[in-house]
Amino acid sequence: MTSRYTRRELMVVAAAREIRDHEVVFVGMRLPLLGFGLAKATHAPDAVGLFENGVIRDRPAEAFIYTMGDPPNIVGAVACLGLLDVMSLLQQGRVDVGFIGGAEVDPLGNLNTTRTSSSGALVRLPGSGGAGDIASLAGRTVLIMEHQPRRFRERVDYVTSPGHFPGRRRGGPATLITTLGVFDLSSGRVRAASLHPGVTPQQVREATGFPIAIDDHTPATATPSADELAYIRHADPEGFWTGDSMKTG
Amino acid sequence: MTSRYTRRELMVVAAAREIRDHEVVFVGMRLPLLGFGLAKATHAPDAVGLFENGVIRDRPAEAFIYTMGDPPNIVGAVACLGLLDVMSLLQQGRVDVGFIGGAEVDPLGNLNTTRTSSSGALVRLPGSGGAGDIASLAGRTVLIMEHQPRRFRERVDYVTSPGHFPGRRRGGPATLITTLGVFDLSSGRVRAASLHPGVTPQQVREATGFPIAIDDHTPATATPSADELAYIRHADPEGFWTGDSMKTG
Amino acid sequence: MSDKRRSLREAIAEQVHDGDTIALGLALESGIPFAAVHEIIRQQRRDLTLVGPISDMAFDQMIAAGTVAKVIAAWVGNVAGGSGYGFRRAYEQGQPRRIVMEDHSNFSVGLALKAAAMGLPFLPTFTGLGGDIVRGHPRIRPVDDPFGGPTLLAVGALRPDIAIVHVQRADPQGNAHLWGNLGLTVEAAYAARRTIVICEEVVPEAVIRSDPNRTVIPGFLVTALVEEPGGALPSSVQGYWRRDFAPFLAYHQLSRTLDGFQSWLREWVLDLPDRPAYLRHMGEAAVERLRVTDRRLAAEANFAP
Amino acid sequence: MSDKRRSLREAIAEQVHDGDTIALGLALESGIPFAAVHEIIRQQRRDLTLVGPISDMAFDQMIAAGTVAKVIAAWVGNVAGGSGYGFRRAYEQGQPRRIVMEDHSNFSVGLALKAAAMGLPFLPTFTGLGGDIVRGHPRIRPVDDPFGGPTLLAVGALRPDIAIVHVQRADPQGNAHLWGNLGLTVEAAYAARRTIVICEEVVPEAVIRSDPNRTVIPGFLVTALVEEPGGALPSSVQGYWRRDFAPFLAYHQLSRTLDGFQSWLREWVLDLPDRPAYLRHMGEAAVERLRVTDRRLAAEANFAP
Repeated sequence: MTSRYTRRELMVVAAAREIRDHEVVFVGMRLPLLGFGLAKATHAPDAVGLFENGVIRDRPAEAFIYTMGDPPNIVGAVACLGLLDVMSLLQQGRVDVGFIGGAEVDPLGNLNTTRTSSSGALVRLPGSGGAGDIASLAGRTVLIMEHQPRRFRERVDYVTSPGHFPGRRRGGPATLITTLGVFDLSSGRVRAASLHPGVTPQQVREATGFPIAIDDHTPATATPSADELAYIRHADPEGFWTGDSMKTG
Repeated sequence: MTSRYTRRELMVVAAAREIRDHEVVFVGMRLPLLGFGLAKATHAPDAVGLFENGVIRDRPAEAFIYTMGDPPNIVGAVACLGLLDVMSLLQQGRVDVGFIGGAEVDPLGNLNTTRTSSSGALVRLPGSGGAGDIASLAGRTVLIMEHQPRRFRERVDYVTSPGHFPGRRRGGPATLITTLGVFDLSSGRVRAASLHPGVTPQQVREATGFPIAIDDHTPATATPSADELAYIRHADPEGFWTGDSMKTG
Repeated sequence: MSDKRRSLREAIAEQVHDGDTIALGLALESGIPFAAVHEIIRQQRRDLTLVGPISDMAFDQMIAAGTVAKVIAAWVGNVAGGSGYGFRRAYEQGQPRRIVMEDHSNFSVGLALKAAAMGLPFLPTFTGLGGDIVRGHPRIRPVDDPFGGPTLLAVGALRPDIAIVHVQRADPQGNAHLWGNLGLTVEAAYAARRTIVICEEVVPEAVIRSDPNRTVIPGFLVTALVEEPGGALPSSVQGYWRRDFAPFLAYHQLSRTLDGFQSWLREWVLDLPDRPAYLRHMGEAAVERLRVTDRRLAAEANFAP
Repeated sequence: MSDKRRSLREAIAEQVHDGDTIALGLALESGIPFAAVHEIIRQQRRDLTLVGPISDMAFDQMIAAGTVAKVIAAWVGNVAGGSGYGFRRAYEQGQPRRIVMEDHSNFSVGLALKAAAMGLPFLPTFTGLGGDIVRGHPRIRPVDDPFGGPTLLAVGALRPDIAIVHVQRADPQGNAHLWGNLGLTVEAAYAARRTIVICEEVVPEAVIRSDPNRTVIPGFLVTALVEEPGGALPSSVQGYWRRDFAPFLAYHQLSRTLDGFQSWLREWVLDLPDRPAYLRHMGEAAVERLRVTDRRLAAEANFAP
């Protein structure tokens, strides 16, 4: 039996499944951080996590953290280096997979977190942070997005985190995890790998600002096990990141 | 009155006088290290010393050290960084003066510590270490040499540590301290600034493998004060570096 | 040795000038020198260029206060809330003034500082290729690999006039111990013409010299030393202060409007003379809730020769 | 987590192969992994390329023992005595075999390792301009400054097959604490395809995690961990072992002749199975004279959140 879960809990489980054992993971905050912890607790006990501020951990922080710089994220770290040290390891090819998100995505997996005029007026977004570096240099990237038409665009206004492009040295977007499904980007096209339980192809097409391949046999995203949910709710007890009005399943 | 002293003690005093207060000094071992300590103890209390292994000190080690890596050189250091950190500060122009020595020198202040055939057969020397970096990047360099004809050559066989050359960005040899005298190299020519007490211009010319300007009014190198000798003998009690058969003065 | 201690007011007055390029917020979310940020606003500096990786709320406050002409950063906003409304108003509407934005990634802004720290005109990198950040970038140009490999990008050196860093402790000459997050603190201190070190406590030199590997900034690079406990709040300082989340969220709400920002500015900056007054305004109970009293000490390291 | 502990014999047998490029002696005069050097000689590796800044006596021993085809270094000799006679015989007379020398300065060999550590084909520098080291150098070429400044030198990346480093302590996964001299230890461990960490003691992971800023090599870069107390003797290890000067001077004297070297080699390497036997051969009194028993502890650093 599976207990009730939120879309975001489902996304955390999908994120965790993108991490293989012994991999070196460039970890973001929020859902990817929970996904890393879940992977460590289940199928990837020997995965190692890097944070762009220089922290290297082989297990999640003991306490809930709101930012990667929070003191509990330093306590119990295996190393606390400089930003350029972890970026050097990333550029060297020592990082297998990195997680990034954005305000807009296009079919090539380009992410925009810099500026957009999609809603008419110019809106300035915070910028790249480390996302552009992870997109450029990681062995592969996993994108995590809210699935909304204005965010899924034929071409993003600004490529903050490059997706697939001719002459890319390494990596590129492998998987896109959204509030509606999991999509394969590895071919440079967006192909539905699974839709979350209760989500129809029609819903996805309406929520996507570009044509998207969803074949009829697209499976449903595997639902969280009781153990997976138990881990997530232990790690995010208030549902700060995984809370969601839309209960499903 | 001045007590008896050795040529090397005289050279240490001359080295110390090359260091001005508040300067950042790239310190070598042996005589320059003693010179740094003497300068700190006398006219340059705020000088700071960098070592190529990454150690930064604002006073000499408490115990006698044979190499800059000896544990007493770390104890009481203000910082112990990486080799590239101190080299970066050197390349940035944060180092005012550096001390280097060599097996051979020429009138441009080029030093050779790599290989020579001066004595006929090829002789391989240890190499640059950090000397080539100090010669290239310090604000000015002070050279310390045994004054012998085979070491003072019209042109060195190999330029390990570059002296004056066209297009030099910064610095270059300022002073040459030898067992016979102190010489000004700042003009790109060798001019006697002082001869050690009892040394004649004739002796110097015979010991120098190239023409050298020694004007008749060249003063005698200032002799060590009792306090200076006291410091040196405290720092090098066995005369490991400053011992010398030829007593003078 | 010369004693570099100054009050924060003196240090900012002496060392931060209109038009200066200032690096701060270098350890990312922790150790942000908010006390210095507020003092710079009180002293009404103008036309500053701000440099940092992710600035959290500090850059937004300085921009909204009208002190900033240009920002060189990878991310400008409020980590707790996302958007920085002061930054957006300046960038989108020129309120209170137009600002120029030089966009970077964390790696590229770090390499710009590192190049200056190494005394180089540039450092090469592969980051950013294929994206828009590097397209037409004033500080990033293609560079060939002289060994015949693929073309890289050269990130030009960025030398701040001044770096302002917050550390746990330093001796009177400014030899500084920092632990926990480092971020780009070291690179910026090496690169900058002047460095203000703000510390939780000034300690006897013997404390610093007992652990020279912990000295991330040698004193000869430091031009002023300020003892200002709690000077980084509401950001955290490992072993000294927890992160105070409420002010980040409160600022995020208030700063949605210019009026809201002005009321925040009056209450927390303009109407307070200095950081001790800021801490009193927080209230002793609030301050004590944030002060770290537990001890999780680093394992012994013996330096005996 | 996987336990990476091996005996030194196993680690060398598994990870060091004929023809490998090996970086060692990276902290300069301290922490030289002599136990590993002697084990490599005992296991008769051949055609090695040695990489390091100033190698002190270690490179000379490996060269004289015939294990080395090429040396990439800034200085090869014996810091106590000057010339390395084994190096000279090989370079000048091809005894016991010819070696190729790639001369560097400390900075340029460091930049070569740093470039590989950063995943770059080269790093630019101004060091060496006007000198003979860089003239016709296989790894150093001119590079233009794309921002219009003067031409620099590009030092090409050097990626060792293996780095061998000696540290004070590490946990079973190889997360390594090192203090005192660092030299190029970090750059080499990042750059190398494989890294053997040799430590004075394997400690519980809690010890390492209590001070993550002291972890200079994260365990995921470490391919083998060897607990070998005294494995760096006669070089020093801060807080554990003093430098033993006599063996450097004795080797300097003996190695003047090939016979002298052979007698040294038999006595201190070939006739001893391992490092514990080496320490026994030194004699307990000699070993105890070198062991650091005083304590000069690093000042407390509190990591409590």
